[in-house]
Amino acid sequence: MANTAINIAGVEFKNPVMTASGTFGSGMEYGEFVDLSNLGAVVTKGVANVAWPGNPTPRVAEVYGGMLNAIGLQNPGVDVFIERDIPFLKQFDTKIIVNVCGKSVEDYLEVVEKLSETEVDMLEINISCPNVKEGAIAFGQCADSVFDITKKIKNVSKKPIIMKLSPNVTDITEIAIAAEAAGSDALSMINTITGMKIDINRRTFALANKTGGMSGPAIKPIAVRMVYQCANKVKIPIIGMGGISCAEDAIEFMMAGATAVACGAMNFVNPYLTQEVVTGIEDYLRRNKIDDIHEIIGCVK
Amino acid sequence: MANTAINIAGVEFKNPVMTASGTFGSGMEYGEFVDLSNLGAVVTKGVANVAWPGNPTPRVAEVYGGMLNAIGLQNPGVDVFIERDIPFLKQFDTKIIVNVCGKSVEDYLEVVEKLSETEVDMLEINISCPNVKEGAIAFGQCADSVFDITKKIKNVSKKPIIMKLSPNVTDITEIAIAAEAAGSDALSMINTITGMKIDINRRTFALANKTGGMSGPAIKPIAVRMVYQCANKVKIPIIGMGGISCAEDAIEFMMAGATAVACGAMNFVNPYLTQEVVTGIEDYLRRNKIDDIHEIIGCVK
Amino acid sequence: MKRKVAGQVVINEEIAPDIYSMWIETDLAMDAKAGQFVGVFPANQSTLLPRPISICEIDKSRSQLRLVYRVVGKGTGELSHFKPGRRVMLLGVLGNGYPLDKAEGKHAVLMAGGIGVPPILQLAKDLSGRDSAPIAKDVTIIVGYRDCNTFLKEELEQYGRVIIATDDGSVGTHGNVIDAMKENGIQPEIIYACGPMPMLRAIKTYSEEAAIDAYISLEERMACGVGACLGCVCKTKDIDKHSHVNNARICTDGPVFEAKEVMI
Amino acid sequence: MKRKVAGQVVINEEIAPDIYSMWIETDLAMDAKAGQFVGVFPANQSTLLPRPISICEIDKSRSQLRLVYRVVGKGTGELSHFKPGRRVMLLGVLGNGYPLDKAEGKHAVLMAGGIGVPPILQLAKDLSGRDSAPIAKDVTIIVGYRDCNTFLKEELEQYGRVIIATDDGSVGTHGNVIDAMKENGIQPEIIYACGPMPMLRAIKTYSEEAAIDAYISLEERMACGVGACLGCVCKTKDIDKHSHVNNARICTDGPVFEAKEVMI
Repeated sequence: MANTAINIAGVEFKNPVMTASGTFGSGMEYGEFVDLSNLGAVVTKGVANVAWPGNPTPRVAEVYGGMLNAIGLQNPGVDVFIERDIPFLKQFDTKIIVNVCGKSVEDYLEVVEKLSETEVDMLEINISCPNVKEGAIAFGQCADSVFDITKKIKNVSKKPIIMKLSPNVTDITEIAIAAEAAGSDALSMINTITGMKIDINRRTFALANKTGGMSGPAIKPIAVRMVYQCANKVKIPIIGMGGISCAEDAIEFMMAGATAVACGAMNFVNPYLTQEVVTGIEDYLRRNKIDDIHEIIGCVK
Repeated sequence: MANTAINIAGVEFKNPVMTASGTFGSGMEYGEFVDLSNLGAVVTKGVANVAWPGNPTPRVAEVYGGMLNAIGLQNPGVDVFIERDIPFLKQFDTKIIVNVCGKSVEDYLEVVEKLSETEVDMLEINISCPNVKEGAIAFGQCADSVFDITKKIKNVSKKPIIMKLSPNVTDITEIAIAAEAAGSDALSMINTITGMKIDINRRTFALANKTGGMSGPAIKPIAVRMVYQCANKVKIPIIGMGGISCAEDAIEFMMAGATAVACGAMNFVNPYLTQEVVTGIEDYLRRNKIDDIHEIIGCVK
Repeated sequence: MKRKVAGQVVINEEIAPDIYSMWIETDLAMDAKAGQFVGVFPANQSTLLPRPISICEIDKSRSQLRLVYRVVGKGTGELSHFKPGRRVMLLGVLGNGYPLDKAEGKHAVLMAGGIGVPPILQLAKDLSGRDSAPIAKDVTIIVGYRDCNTFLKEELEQYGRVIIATDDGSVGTHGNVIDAMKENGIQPEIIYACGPMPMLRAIKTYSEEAAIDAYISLEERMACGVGACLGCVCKTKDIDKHSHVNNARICTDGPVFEAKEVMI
Repeated sequence: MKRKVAGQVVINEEIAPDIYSMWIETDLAMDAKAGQFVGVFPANQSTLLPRPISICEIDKSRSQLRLVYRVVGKGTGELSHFKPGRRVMLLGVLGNGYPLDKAEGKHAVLMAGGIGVPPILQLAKDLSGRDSAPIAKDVTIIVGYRDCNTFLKEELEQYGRVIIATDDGSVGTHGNVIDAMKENGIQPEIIYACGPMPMLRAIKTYSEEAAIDAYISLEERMACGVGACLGCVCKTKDIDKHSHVNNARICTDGPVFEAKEVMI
């Protein structure tokens, strides 16, 4: 069988298939559908220093080829997470990447410091959530602030870090370059794109938060473009995501330059998706007589 | 019947339904399907100072809920346009808005000066096409350059101008504000979003140009969000567009703050679309006992 | 065990204006309980997420589920055109369902309104013991409709006394289900309910004042249906077990909640 | 007059591996000519644009069009599952079609390869005068296939001499249609062709050297199909009438071009 293992910042993943933060909880719910041990990594829902209640409902809305969400990073806080979710995930033979969110630099640093003392494998730093008022996306839309927060987190983190980039920017390569320059070990992209839906009969917004983050197959071409642009500008590995609904989509991201991929909103449509992508990539490699998945990473220039 | 007439910069449109530049030629082709006299305006394909050959093929690709195009603004140049297309359009009882493109400020000014002497009603200035190497989008992604080019065009134009904005920016309201400050009479948004598609079997880009502009229902939530954001920041009218496929979509844009709307890529799917949107808006107003279309413009806050 | 499976439409017919009744053959029927729901996937790929639809009846002997739904948009509009034999993709079984044992030996009053009526049918069947031993001492069913299109009324009558309220007064009490309860002097010992939010709020208030247990089924926009996305939350009196922020997940902690536990 | 209309599938069957033949009842048949095409809209809404498919046969008496297509992706895959009676949305009739009058009194050689074979069937019928007065003096049909799956061969034989070339040599000439023409000593007075680009290039070269008129049908990714979007252009020797930049629109100026006019 072809080699599907990839390495990011010294962490070895059995395959490049991960879960996109916020679409897979901490794996408990989808553990009923897929064996988490078959995945490259579980990337958890965002965790803050304290519990966050999130936004009012409605928090989700359907759009053509995808959805909008404005969950607002509801989470139990890092202490509960460390006590409950990490032991759960450690039962499986998969890597654990914890998504970290905050409203201030101090928030991020507190979470990073606490998680540094645990058995998780990597930290994904969410500086791109469009649905919370303070912090989050504000950090991620300007190269200088990305450099600054990346540097500060890198200084305290004992785990390799992955900066998660927002697509809501003029030139995502500037942001990627800033994150790399500040020491980020990898990048994940893209977070959701800010969208809006109006219910013309009720004459109101479909989401209580007015705007929400758009995900699903509708955004895939934008995500692939951004992965391609960044992969040609930075040397650190990229975890590509945005609307992946099958192995072919995952391969498209990898050919554009992603070292790994994450399945997001489409888990909601196909709860077996992550497993099917793993198998589908293996099939593609076999059919095309490719020995090592590295042959397809960035192969389209 | 409810009033559907709207006024933009002193130009009276019988209804708010227009065509999105580049999807409707100069109206000749779709004149076989719809009576152009029933439309608020025909917005033409981009016209430059000289003929442009456009990009190599493939120039179009399908994506989920939409398409990518990289036509590259193929056009016969303003002289042929004035001689051939304007007389054609003058046969109909509709307004004529000419989309103007260029590779340098001088290119734009030359076209604007020539069109100023014709019977067209307004000029839409394309500073947001993602598919040409020089000019176009480069002008449209930075507030300062938008201010500058808008000011220069406004100085020479004898027609009201509409700056057409790119969604490929961090904060579209900054661009909108700059265009307004420089004297733009209206805004149209959004142009296409840069995307990419890779054919994993041929291991190459689906488009010869690698990237293309994404349009279709997939981008509608992003477009509605941007129209809403800008409508709450500028006073000049907005022509909203991005994936409109039915009257309900058009109404959504108007409730978000658009004074008029344009049908784009979905003309390719439903060549009767523009006419159906006109009728559908009238039906909605009647069903909801709304006397004047102005009641719905920006009614969702 | 939740799963995504292909079911097959057995029958799909309009039983009142815009209200459809669909029987689907699926082995999810073997796991289903009254008050649970399934996610029905659209065939047209313009939208992707499953539509949560409550289970109206469960026929384990035929391995069939019945869904009664109102056509409100593209998704349900499409569903209404599904013909017998057609494949339909389902996610299920979702949610907790009604706690039947709470009704033991009591006069159970089932209250439902509009498209909240369907799940009450299986519940009435179970509590009245039509298919098994009776659970409740007595079952009264109070259902509210917009008008004279009192769908499922005859079927409900097999399982208890049925009292009707209508918005337009064309049948039964002119008013809501609480009005009908009072008009008919019904004294519940336990309430089970499903329907629009104003009705549920009224039931919450009534049950708290009367100190009666009430179990209400809530609705909210959902994405995953399995508790992962945190889209469909409801404020709760106590901290929730997932995020510890008093936000229960309707899809998994619910859709049925004790009325006094939720802030609606 | 181009229009978007609903047609109805009459029959849809696999005639070779992955090659399907579909007859559709549609009044577009009344306007159709050999070498034109229709846009077939996907039913699944994940993609939206019409797929351009060439017309294989036209039956005006029954108001039916025949499309013979290869299943290559989701769109055509879905189409292959359409059952008789099913509605199919069509945009048509599109393109210019083959100029039949150019063959008057001549020995017309029809060359086609792979999924370029279908449009040649109606053309052969028209030129040979099966349904009307003969146009060409003689009709020879040279068709190339990958292998022994020589779909439409028997039908083509009704309208002229058929010569086969196959990539694998399993039937007829081992090689392409030009090889087959030479091997059989065929001397065309006019060529009509449809097929893959390398074949069309070879025909262009041959026809220019031999100073014979050749009309070739081109393919390109399309969006609108009606000449508005400028997606499907082809470089031409002379300036095009639309943009004056030597870019003809395949969907409207073509798909049939005189070989010497296009730079392929």
